[in-house]
Amino acid sequence: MPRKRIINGAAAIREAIDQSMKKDSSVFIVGEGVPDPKGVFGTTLGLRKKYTKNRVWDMPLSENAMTGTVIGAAISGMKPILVHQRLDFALLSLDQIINNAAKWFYMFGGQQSVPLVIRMIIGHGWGQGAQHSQNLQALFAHIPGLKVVMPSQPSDAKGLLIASIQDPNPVIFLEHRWIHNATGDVPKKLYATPLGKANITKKGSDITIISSSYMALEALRAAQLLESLNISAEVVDLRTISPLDEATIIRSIKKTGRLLVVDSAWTNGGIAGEIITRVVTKHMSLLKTMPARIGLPNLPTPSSPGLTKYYYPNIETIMRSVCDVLKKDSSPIKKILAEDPSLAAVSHDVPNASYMGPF
Amino acid sequence: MPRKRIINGAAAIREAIDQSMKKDSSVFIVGEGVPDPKGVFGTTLGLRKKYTKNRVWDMPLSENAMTGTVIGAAISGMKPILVHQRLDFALLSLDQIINNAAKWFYMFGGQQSVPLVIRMIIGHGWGQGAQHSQNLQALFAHIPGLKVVMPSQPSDAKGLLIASIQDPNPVIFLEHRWIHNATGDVPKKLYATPLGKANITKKGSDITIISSSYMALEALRAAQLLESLNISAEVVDLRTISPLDEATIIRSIKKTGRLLVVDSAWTNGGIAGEIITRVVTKHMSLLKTMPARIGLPNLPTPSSPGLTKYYYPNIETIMRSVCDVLKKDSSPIKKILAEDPSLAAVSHDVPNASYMGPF
Amino acid sequence: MKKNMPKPVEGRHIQRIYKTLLRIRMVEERIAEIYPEQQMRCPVHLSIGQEGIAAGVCEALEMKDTVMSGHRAHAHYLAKGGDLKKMIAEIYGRETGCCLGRGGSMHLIDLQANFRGSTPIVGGTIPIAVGLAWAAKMKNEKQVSVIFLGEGTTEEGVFHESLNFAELHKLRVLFICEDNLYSVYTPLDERQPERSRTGIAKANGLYVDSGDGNKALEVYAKTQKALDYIRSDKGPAFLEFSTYRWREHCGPNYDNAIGYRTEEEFEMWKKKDPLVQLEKIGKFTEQYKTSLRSKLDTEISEAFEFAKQSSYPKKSDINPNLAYAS
Amino acid sequence: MKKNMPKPVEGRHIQRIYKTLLRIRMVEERIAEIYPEQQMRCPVHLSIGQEGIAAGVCEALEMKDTVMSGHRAHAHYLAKGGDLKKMIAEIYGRETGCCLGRGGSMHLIDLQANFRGSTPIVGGTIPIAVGLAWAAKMKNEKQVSVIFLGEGTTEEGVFHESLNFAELHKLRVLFICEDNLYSVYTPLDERQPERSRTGIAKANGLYVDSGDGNKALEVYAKTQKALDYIRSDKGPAFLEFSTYRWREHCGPNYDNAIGYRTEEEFEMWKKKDPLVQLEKIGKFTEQYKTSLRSKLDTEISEAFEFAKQSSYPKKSDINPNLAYAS
Ligand SMILES: Cc1ncc(C[n+]2csc(CCOP(=O)(O)OP(=O)(O)O)c2C)c(N)n1
Ligand SMILES: Cc1ncc(C[n+]2csc(CCOP(=O)(O)OP(=O)(O)O)c2C)c(N)n1
Ligand SMILES: [Mg+2]
Ligand SMILES: [Mg+2]
Repeated sequence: MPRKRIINGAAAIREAIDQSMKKDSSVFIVGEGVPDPKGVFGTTLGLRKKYTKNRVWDMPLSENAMTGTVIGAAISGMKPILVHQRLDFALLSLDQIINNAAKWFYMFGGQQSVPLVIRMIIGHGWGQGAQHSQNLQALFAHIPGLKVVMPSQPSDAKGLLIASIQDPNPVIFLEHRWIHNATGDVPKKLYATPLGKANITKKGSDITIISSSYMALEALRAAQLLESLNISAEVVDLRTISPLDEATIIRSIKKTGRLLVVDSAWTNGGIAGEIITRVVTKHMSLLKTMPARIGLPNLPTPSSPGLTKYYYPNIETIMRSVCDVLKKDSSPIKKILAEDPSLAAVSHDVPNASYMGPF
Repeated sequence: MPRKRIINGAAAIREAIDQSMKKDSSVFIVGEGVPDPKGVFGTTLGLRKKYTKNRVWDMPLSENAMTGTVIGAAISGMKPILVHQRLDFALLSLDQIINNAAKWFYMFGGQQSVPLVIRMIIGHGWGQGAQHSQNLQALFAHIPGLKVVMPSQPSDAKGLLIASIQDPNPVIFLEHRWIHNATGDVPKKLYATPLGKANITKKGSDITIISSSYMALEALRAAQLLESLNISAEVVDLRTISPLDEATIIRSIKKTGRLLVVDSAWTNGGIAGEIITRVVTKHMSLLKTMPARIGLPNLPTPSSPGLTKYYYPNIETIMRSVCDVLKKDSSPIKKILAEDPSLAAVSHDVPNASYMGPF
Repeated sequence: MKKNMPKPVEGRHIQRIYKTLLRIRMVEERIAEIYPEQQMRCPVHLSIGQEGIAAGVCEALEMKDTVMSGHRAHAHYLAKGGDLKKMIAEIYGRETGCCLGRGGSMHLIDLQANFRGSTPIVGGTIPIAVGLAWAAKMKNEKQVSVIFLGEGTTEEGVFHESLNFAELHKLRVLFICEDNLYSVYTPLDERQPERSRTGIAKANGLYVDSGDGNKALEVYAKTQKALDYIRSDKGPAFLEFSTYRWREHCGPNYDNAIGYRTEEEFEMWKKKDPLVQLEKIGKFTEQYKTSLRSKLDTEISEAFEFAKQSSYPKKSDINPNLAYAS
Repeated sequence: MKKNMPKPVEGRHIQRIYKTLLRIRMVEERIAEIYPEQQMRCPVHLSIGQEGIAAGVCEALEMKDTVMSGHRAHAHYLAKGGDLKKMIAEIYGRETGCCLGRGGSMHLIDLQANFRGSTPIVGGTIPIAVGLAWAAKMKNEKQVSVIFLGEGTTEEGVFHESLNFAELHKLRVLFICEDNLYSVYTPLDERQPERSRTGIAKANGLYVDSGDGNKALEVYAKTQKALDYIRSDKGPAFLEFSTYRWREHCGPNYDNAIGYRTEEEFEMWKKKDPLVQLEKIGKFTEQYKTSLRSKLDTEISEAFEFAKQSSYPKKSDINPNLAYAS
């Protein structure tokens, strides 16, 4: 067996960009702070030096126009990557994303595709508050013409980003801040992980947990811990929320007969509802019990750690929900969590114990 | 019984604004073309003359800034009504709507509410195409802090708009172009129809059809025609899609055991999925058959009447879906429709036979 | 000779500009005439009265230069050499249209002619046109990207963001602003203070100029000067030309009667008809004019015939997979 | 005496500006000092080095005038008279904070002081501040609405839309732009061409002026002149002041070492410390300075103590109903 190469999500993303730029001279990257010393959480470090100013661009604080300019570049045969350090900033550019990028291909009769990747950082932690932490994947997934990718594992972050760059369509690539810190084995070579294919990260037979991005990591941990309660949960990491991999979802539910969807966004009108609806409008009889969903309470994100503690779903919430769906006693959960050494030290509002703020 | 006063939706909306401005001097209205001779499809005609320039404003083509300015006016104790002749234009202002209007109240500790109504025209017809006809209610309904209203009947258009103006929160008031042309009995006095309460426009026992805005009118027509097939459909007109009137929905399904949701938007990630999810995650056992939904195909809106004919759901689509859910033979539908004189003459892409384009 | 006076425009350019202008006029008048048949089932924004700008600007362009536009795009599309048949078929919603019938009048495109697209969200194509120039710079290509916009469009933030970015990287962008005094029915004084839009572009560092949009030769000459500047990589340019829309904002009719502008104002502008002005300067013979008109008439009739004979797109075009390239 | 030279600032204003400036400096230095304790668990954008602008501008304001700001708002909040305890408690995420702990450092508000709110979406509060002035006009109120913004923020379209609208209706808006050369770590030359932002505001018709933001008295004097103009309803004004942020964009540390700017540049600006410059002009006695510092020190300690003693908000604050007013 080859030696494993353990790197974190940020390094994996950096590598995906680096290798894509190396391979294809039409790829370029632009965003506020892309060439700066912090390099967008480390994901763009060193790129300007390697690929020069002509392919690695900083930009004015003009989200809407810059989205238009990369569309213009994309229909000129380039493959732009546009980066927003927070999804929230991209709300200024929804006109260009929804009215133009998503529709250009169809509305002009399929003559010009828009091979564009827009990376947006989502997530939570460290008191970012209402305007710096939104998880608006549902909004993008509702728009025909866009693809929406939400990786969890570093290896997927790399492979899916490469696939997104190669895809001829506009792809919204959502990176939860905490997947930048997650580590895993990442192959060194350039490889594309196909969009639209979910990944079963843990096999199980009692319940299907569907999730994506950082919540897929939490779901996996929860599922592992549930083993000690003799619960066998299957974890489906969606990877892409548009298009959805309905086949994998249905196959899993056929096996388990139970469904919990875990999302990082507001529950109301979120992607979890879409998944549940796809199941019940086509295969309701597969379900032995009522499906369930977990997401954020329908409330703007507060800043105080005293509040975020109760705002974000976590391993415990997921475990409890699984028990609810299975009508199992959830009282042992507290103890299981208390005894797990890996969960101790870390505060709920940081990705790991070494995190010091303030971004 | 008092004599009926039959007016159309546009006149009802105009009256709601007029009476609100008369009653409350803090109400003002602004939008591109508000004081012009067409008066936003007739809904603002004559207002400037009556209430002067200081309360009836035209505006620059600056959707984002103007949304900010009305937020500023709202936190100054005014009650602004901002109008967009197409929802599509409001995509330029989603930053202000989502980041500021929706969150201001909670994120500043509940000190300042934002009593703001943003009217947006949605709809279809006459080759408007991809950028002039979007029905993005799901997008707004996903955002905590916003209310989303979608009237169908003229009397509701009036009552709900008055309630929206009086509401201390930002309300997205979506007017399907064709409800402007729909006529009905509208009381003359000023009255508020409470937000968040659905309306059962037809009682029935076999199936619940949930809908809103123009599709609620279509659903009602479909339900009436289905009587001749001995199908008794109950039609729930949501009126408000955020907050949703879950109680009325559940009460109806308790009675019928079957559910069809009809929406005017893209199916994927649409509000129909949210409604179905609310039902199946809490009351799945009420359903005797699989729930169903109707919406637009997940595709940008084409312009050609040769295509829109197949793009938009209509009375026939709804009738067929009902038959599907009930596992009834749908073959008589063609004949029923062919024989209905009210459906003859009108082309599918205009609200009525007198419509001449080009807006 | 007055200082800075542009050198006189050569005859062959005058003739070509005239042809272009007349052709646009005749096409749009035909649209207006036939629109009431209700077979062009989409909004149409005619540029009758404003064609001098499209004709003058595009005469100064090279084939490789690109053009983009907004809702009022017929003139720009035709002046850049867009296919007439495909445009009319598009307005008729037919499968032979330039967008296969998916776009209608507000979405025109002809890649052969380097007319790279027009869309009706005000300001929406401005940054895209800037992006074309940015990509050209990255690829070391030399074409100029022209974007047509109305004076109302300069109220959109994205216009200002685009000026900044185009100047920042000295991109080969030519902004052409057509000031027809109105945005729909709203006059300038409800939308903008006393400000000159050229002043704003200039404050951003752009080359600016302005002129009479109803004098097509002036437009041509000023565009040429701006193009010289742009082609020497000194940076983008912004030109504004005053003009007037004769018919209603959207649709085929005259609408002076509805009250947002006066009949006098309209008549005043009509006297400045860019076509008539050019005919005077061109001193074309009656015979030339008649034969040109008749040739164009035939071409236009054929285009309408082509459109009407074409089929509607097939039902299979309503297929979610078509939203994505593969 | 030189023409146009502003009349000398009176002593009591100098003293008040000094107090304000020193207080902001000491508060922010305390934040920087204690931040590593990791009890202020939210991003903080310190304005150390830039306080002269906040202090100078706000001294010229009346109580009824309103102020809004963006991500770097501590100085503006304090200079306008925002409650110190509530600000520190907010940064600590406590229920006694000015937003009940829901906002953190990037959301400050004190309605008593007419500090009407700050939010961290760049440019987001600009049109809201314009809206305050618009509402004032509709209600025939006379206060001025001040909006603080960074030079980077002028790249956002909404800034330009706001200039246009404010001038269109001659609203009582004062735009204060703090030019500290950077947006996060990005220098101006990657974001803007050679352009003066005052030039852009002027092209929109606004009263404009610019000056040295590290000279608080100059800021005060220029603000007064601009306010005279605004208060006579001639229209809005845009002032730009140059300055420099000493510490990292976000957070408590110095960051010259990371490579986006030089130590020399930093040292050069540090020599222009607005506090030191004002101390020289004010010729305050050592005794006065010491006693003021000690008074402020006590006040600040009390504020931090207050914050630390306060409780976190209750779990019941996570309630979807709270998203709506009733
Ligand atoms: C973002 C946006 N806002 C509003 C509209 C509605 N609209 C269509 S054309 C138009 C007028 C634009 O005025 P101008 O730029 O001067 O062009 P003109 O019509 O005069 O040629 C408006 C407001 C739109 N299409 N897009
Ligand atoms: C719309 C938006 N884009 C980007 C950001 C990220 N951001 C936060 S502060 C900042 C710098 C703004 O620069 P400037 O206006 O000069 O203010 P300064 O930080 O220098 O005081 C940026 C880019 C943001 N908060 N909002
Ligand atoms: Mg115009
Ligand atoms: Mg700055």
